[in-house]
Amino acid sequence: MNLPTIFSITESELDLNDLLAQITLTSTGAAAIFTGMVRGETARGDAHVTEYLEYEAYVPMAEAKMKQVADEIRERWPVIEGIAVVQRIGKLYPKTPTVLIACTAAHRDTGVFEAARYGIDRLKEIVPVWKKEIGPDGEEWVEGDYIPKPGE
Amino acid sequence: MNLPTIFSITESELDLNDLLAQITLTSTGAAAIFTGMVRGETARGDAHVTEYLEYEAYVPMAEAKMKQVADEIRERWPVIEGIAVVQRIGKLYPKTPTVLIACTAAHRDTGVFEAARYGIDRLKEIVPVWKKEIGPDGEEWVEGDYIPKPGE
Amino acid sequence: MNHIKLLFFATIRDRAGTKSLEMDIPTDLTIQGLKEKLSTDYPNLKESMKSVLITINREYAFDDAVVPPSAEIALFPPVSGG
Amino acid sequence: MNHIKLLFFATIRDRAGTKSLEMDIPTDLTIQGLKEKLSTDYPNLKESMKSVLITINREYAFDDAVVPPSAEIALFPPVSGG
Repeated sequence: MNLPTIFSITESELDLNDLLAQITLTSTGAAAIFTGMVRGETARGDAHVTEYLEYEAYVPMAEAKMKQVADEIRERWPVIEGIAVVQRIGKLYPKTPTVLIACTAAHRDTGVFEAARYGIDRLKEIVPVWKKEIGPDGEEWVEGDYIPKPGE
Repeated sequence: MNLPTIFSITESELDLNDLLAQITLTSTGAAAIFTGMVRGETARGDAHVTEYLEYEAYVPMAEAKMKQVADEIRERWPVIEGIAVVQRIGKLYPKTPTVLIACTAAHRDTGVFEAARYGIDRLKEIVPVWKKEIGPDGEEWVEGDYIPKPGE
Repeated sequence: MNHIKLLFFATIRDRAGTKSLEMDIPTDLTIQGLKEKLSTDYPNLKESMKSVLITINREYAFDDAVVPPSAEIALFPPVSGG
Repeated sequence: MNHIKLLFFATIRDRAGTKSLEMDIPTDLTIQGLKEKLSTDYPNLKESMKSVLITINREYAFDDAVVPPSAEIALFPPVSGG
């Protein structure tokens, strides 16, 4: 069976309808989709206001690592049918979806939610994408904290 | 704060982009979205093929119970910002999204996935919607099995 | 007597052969009593009354509830949406 | 000598003042050795070398890995996408 796997870095708007359709098979009955968006106001930690974020990626490696995230999902949840992992880059304003992880399966109770959750957690660990936050007080790179282990 | 809550029975196509935008606030950084779709081929249980499903709803009560599902989500996960609960009815063919539950929050790790999962489970228990399955061997109502308790 | 409206959905509607009907019932009739009355008046519905869900004014109702005046009563099988 | 390509991203690029450069390195140079060489040749990068992530041909690499011929080496801080 040919299971659809989408992984891409894009500068275009994320189209959830289109991405979902691309990972829906005749046997699909459920999809769990995660999207992240630019927060204009953050309350947790140092409360602050964001004017926009500027995303950049090491594109060929990022796409390869997104493929790896999809492969890891399939290994852990073999019932998953379609997977989409898409990161938007460039200058992105509050309320804009920036990243999408979607997983489909025949039923909702065999791991589809857990798979999507795993996907976004993993993307934020190993996919080489960075964002700089531009606010009223200047600009600052957002700091990640995960150090990949050998083989990751 | 005015938190957006969408609950509706519709005969129109589900537009995920539009629904997500409607429940995204300036403080929103994460969304978990569940969609169910018509399966054309089912392997679990009695394996069978579906030509289409015909959905009907007791519309005013269904919308009130969808609102109740949203209220229950907010009670359990007070960090949830926006909620959308939408059920499409009518004649729906394989691969078509039929139902959507979406929850937004500032961050992805405070219950947004669990809230969406709770929402779809609850919808399938108490929201008065039924579906008839039309296949090569005729038509049959899909049987639910949940008996609501007093006060539900 | 109370005048009430009955709505039928899914399998129950198929058996009733109609989406809705109106009827007059005694003022103290319970849901249990209503089920018995329907079983008698509409023999096709008798079997369905064992597992039917019933709502009074769009809230789930149970056997000992008394049907209020002008109630909107719905009868349907366990839900199967999604 | 090996000819390699270096790519810098995010904070590391800001400090390097360039997105990429090419250089010749000894054939047995390790990632650890490369970091030391960069700290010496580009003093601006010295501080960054403590917490930098390094990849060889798009796979994460560690201090004792030897840099292969014609490698594409990238240097960047921990990722922060999403």
